[in-house]
Amino acid sequence: MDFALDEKLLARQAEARAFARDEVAPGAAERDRKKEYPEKLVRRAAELGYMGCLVPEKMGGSGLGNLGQCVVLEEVAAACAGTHVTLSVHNSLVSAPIYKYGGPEVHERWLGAVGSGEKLGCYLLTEPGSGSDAAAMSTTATEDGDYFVINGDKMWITTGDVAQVGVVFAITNLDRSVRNTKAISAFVIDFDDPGVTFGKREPKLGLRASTTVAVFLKDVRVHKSQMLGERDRGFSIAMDMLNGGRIGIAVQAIGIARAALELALERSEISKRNGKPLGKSQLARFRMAEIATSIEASRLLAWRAALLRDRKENHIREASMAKLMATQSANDACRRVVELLGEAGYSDDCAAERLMRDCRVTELYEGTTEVQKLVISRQLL
Amino acid sequence: MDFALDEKLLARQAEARAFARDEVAPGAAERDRKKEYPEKLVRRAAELGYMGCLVPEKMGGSGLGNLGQCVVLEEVAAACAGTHVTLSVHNSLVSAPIYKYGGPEVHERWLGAVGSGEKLGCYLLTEPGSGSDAAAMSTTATEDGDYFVINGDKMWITTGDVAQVGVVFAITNLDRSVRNTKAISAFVIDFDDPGVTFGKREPKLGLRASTTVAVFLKDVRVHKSQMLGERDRGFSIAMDMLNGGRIGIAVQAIGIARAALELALERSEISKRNGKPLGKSQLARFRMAEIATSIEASRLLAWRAALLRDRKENHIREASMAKLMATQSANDACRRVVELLGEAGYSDDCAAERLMRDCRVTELYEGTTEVQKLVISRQLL
Amino acid sequence: MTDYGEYLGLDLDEDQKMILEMVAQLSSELLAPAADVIDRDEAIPANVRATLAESGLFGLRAPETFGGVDLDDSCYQFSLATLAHGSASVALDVLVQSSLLLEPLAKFALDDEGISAWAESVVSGEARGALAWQESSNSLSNSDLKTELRTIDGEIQLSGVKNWVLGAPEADRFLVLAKEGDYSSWFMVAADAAGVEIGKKRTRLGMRGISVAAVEFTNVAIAESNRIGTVGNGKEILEFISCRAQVGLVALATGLIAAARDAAAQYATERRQFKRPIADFEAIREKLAGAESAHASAASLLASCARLSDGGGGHDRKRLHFGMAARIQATDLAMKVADDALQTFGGYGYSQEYPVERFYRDARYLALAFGGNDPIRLRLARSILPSSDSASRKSD
Amino acid sequence: MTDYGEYLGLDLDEDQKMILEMVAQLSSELLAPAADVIDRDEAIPANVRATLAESGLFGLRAPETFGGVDLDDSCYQFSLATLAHGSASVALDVLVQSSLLLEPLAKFALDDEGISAWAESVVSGEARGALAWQESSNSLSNSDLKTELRTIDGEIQLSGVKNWVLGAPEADRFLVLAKEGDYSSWFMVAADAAGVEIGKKRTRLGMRGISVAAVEFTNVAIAESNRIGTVGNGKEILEFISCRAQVGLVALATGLIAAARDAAAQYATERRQFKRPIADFEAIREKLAGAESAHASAASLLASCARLSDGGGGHDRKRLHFGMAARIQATDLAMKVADDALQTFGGYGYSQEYPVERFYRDARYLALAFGGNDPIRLRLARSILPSSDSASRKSD
Repeated sequence: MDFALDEKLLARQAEARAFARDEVAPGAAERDRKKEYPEKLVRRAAELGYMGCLVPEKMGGSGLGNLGQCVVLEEVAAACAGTHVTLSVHNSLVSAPIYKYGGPEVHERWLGAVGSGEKLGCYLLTEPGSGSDAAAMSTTATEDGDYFVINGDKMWITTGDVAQVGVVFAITNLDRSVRNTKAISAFVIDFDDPGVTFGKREPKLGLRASTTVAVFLKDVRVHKSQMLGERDRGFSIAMDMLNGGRIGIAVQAIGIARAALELALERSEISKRNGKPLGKSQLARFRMAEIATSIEASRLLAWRAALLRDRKENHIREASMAKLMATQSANDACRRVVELLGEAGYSDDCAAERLMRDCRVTELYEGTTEVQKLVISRQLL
Repeated sequence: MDFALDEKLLARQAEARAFARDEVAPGAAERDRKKEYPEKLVRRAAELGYMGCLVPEKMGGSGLGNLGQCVVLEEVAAACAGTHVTLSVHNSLVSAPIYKYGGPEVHERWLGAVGSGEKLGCYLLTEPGSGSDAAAMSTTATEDGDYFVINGDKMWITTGDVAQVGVVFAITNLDRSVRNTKAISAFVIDFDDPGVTFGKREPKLGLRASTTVAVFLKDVRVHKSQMLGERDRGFSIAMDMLNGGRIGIAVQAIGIARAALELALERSEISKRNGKPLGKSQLARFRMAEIATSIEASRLLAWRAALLRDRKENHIREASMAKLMATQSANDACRRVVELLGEAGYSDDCAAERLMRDCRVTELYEGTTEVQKLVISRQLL
Repeated sequence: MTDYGEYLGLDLDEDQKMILEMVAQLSSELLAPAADVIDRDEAIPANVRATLAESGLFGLRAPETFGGVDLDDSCYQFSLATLAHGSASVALDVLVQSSLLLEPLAKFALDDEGISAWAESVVSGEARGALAWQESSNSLSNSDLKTELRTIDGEIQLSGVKNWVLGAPEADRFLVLAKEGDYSSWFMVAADAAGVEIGKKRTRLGMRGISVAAVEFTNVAIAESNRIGTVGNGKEILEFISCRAQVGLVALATGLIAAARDAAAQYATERRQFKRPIADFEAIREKLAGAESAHASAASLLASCARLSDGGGGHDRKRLHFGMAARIQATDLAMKVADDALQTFGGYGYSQEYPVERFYRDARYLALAFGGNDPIRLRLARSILPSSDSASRKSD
Repeated sequence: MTDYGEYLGLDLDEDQKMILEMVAQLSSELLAPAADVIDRDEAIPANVRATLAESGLFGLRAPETFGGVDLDDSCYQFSLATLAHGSASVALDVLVQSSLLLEPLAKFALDDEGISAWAESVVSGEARGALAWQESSNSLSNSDLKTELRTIDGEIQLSGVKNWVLGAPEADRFLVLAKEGDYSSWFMVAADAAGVEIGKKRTRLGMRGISVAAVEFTNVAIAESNRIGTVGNGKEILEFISCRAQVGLVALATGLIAAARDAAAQYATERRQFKRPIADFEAIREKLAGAESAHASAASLLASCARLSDGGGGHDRKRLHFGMAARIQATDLAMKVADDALQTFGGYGYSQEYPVERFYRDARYLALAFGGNDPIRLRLARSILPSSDSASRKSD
């Protein structure tokens, strides 16, 4: 048993921290205000290998693994959650299934491109009628010789309008007596393929440096070699990826909470309540102690899940526990920091209100808090 | 990084689990009812090495270390918190300082006896006027040649009336201009020394299988070789031991919470609310998922702190964080389980109410919850 | 003891003020000193009950026919809260006898002379009744009712097991809910009737002044004179009792909060640490403020519940709905305040030499009594859903 | 919109009922549809304010001299709650103008004709005022007051910086708290007076219909006619305003809770997952029940606060104390309910196409407004400590 990062990851962490501090953090408030996708930062992240964490080095990635991804992306999340989610989705939900489930053609055509970050990916699972209930999908992929023709609407797609590649889920067994969980397949598609269009950018409470759109697939023709894994077994790929995605969102929450705590600590002398600096108020100090404690507990849960995932051991419960605790406590932390900083925290005077808005989504996507409890309870009972 | 126990500790865990299940759990309800100190169990625990976790094997202990102590004593706590605290105090607060701070005479006379569990120890720090504020002590040890003469009242002493050995703190620098933090020394005393008497057993909300008494020291004469560490430096020994003690109480809370969760799971079919079994109620299931999550997060925090302690690295923050989260969430868990089980949980029908009563003390001793937040906030600000 | 008239600006007349003052005096001079003994001995001493009866407390809500004073609900509920400040067990006893038993009897069996006579003896403290409706734990509905009325050899008999019957060991009579054909009805059954067996008295975490036991009814002969209400109105009476129970729990919560708050405030002023009274520390102040804020909430909820009761007229369902909403909030607050008070005492809070550990134990009962907070939540939610969707109203 | 008369069993006369009905109609037909635009544009449109003024809302608590109707506090506060159900920003605007500005003016400057004339224009909606007391963030006390009155070259001048002044960018006049010798006093200062500079309008998380900015006063000439109240009664007026602000926050919390609850209940009935409306799931029901329970609490607290106000007479300190206790509870509940409502919407809750994210943002203001929950907690605790220990009363 050992709770410490090894030297390699410590070095990566330091590198990521510098990147986040020097390049990501400075523009975060402006990106939020202007709802601006951080194209340059994503390119820089690609150079640093943060877009190929789950792709081995020899195949074009950085081979950081799930644990390494946790370590470096926490730094990005602490600086800008919108930038983080772009990278997190790309790693956990796009490059990971392409690497893990793609055949030789897929690897040849896409793995190097996504692993190096040359191409950005998005994940097309959710539909208007299927949020927490992924099996209630209606997008279809109809076989046509060596091809499938995909039709359907996907929604809440992170970076859907800036990505070049998508991992899309569709029903390949149209026999309605077959349950969707045994009828769905996954495909990789290029976004310049004919038939892929987008809706407007969704106006969101936070995470405004990332884009969220509906993606419409109309007669999108894909070769059968673009299928990931086996036919009709896509649901289990979605479930597998969700576990990785959940760890990614736990890390996002941890990063945001850490930023909130650091902000409160940083302002503990200048910020006052009734004339008393926060740092001299026992109540304020205790609230910071609570936040620090939940951050560390959440991080241990997330890293444990990531390590199990790296080792290909079961981590369904662990991933959901990490997401449950990290996201709930991070939201508490952000709300608390807004309150601690008072009117300043409530306004554009500092990052507190942005952190609070950004953080709220972590309890909603990659499975809501309720879904995490559902998953955990199924592992208990 | 590695979150798994090694094979040796896994074997120790299995052994402890069997001991707890077969020997500790069966009498727990009765001990609670009769307020009965588990003398036989303590002897059995000694045989298994659970009283010398922090004493090396070659010196009469089992050398399990802090992490090993966490692992085996969690099992005992899950079966009977009263038995647990007796062992926890003996290990963390008595055999540990005797080993770590005792000179050759102390080692010769006491280390083997406490490490093997032949003699049971108690810890005499708290006084009527000094709870969270350990420095507000008034017991004195007046120098008299090669001897010190100790006078004072100690209170809330776990196993104070059944122990044979005590680690006692007293003021050795009587110059009142010197702060108590620089005036206290620690000594080992034998309880059959003249001048040691006890008060009545304190009636307590829970933990009734352990005894809690006041201990009165009247002209107790100890040789200067019985001093632990350096003269006037006892406060730092107390602080050091507190860190270990906090990990021990975190583990106690984790064990109790686990027992509560296991009880709820066990009764999830037979226990009903409005005619519906608990296991079929989403609300009940979700509450169990929350409990399971906080148990695992707390355990990771506790084990991390224990491992740091084993490695002699700084773990002040980590120990307090472990205790803070473990004890708060364990109390929530126990209260929740009583509520889930309804009238049955509220009565002697099952262990729920005992677990709830036992658990409550974990937020009070070895530093209250407020003290943990104080400690953590000092590490932050 | 809080002067609720002044605290909440209630418009009380002289009689109401006098009653509340009398109850406050009883609570501080009789109940508070006896509370620990009641808890330890698991019984309310006879002299305490006798004084309560002499003071008319068991008849506060009873009509004159029963020997009561038919008090308005507002004054009644704040009397209960004030009793709970002294001893939660006693307040629970008074709630059960004066409200949960005598109110339905007054409403549904006022003209029955046999009932009136017994009700009078409840008011005078000679008799005690118990409600026997619950079969599985935490049930407010009659959905899992198994106790039933059957005609065997021409005789009508009642059989079944009621669990967790509050006050069963001390009761003279049981008010029993049973299936009668497709519906349910209530029957008054004497504890010494043939076929009634009281189970083992259970030791409980708190509210120990009132015992709990199972009651088994085996072919107990039932005459029409045993019936309370009409054939098949079991659910109506159950809802009535439930509604009164919810409000009563808000009263108990209010009194317990006041007791815990006062104990904590007192201790925080006296106890010194780091050379200052601990009341100087913000972490302690936060708890005290939380207690006061909780008290304002619970008392305000209680005032609303009582105002709705006193408004009279139809709206039974609305009162029940509001009572459930109030009860969830007030009991959750009471549990939190009791926990905070214990924590304020530090290690001393764990000792049975101080009252806060009793508050902590007693308060937990409020969450599971009379339906239980979680089942009540599920039911309350149903009642606020827009009516457009009738499907989801049916389920659960 | 909730009919609070019926919901709480309030004893309302026909006039009161009529006012509440009128406000409910305004809130649902005018405010609710405009709430998103108000939030997005960071301003209340002129036509909305004009309608509010025509309906007499800015004069609800003002005396006839000011052109108001001098409404009782109970009806007033439930009107505010009802407005907050439609738009929290609008309710905050009404609270500030009709209560926090005009009430102290009526109480402390009723006979001043210049003030009356201006107050009339506030009632008619032509003018707006702003309270300028806060210097550091979250302060309800005047302990860190730096703005002061000085005599320079024989002229009395006011200098200092007020931060986070609610409504500053739109205000015609400021009610300014300043040191005057050893005490403090209030002065009315025109926004266009020489030496008054309004800082940058801040973009805020919520309550965006009302802007906030710093106001810097540099050697602003002060005549005796600027004075509100008497020399040195700054603290008395501050406490009066604070007290009214606490109650107003309870009203805003009540309305926000109702809005969030209704949105969540509606969505939970319509949205289907796993082939059922999500209202069928217990985890959703728990949230809905929590919202209803919170609403019962906040509304009951509001009724208590208003009852204490309407009771009139001395007791200012008691009303402030109760208001603080109520405010902590009601605002905490509002924040929780808004969070739960957002969560009920799942991913849709994060979209600005739905109103719940606005409720979530608006609700957070309640915790830090007018003193802030934490500082209020510390102060409230002090007021419940036994009086034996005067030392700890002094500290903090």
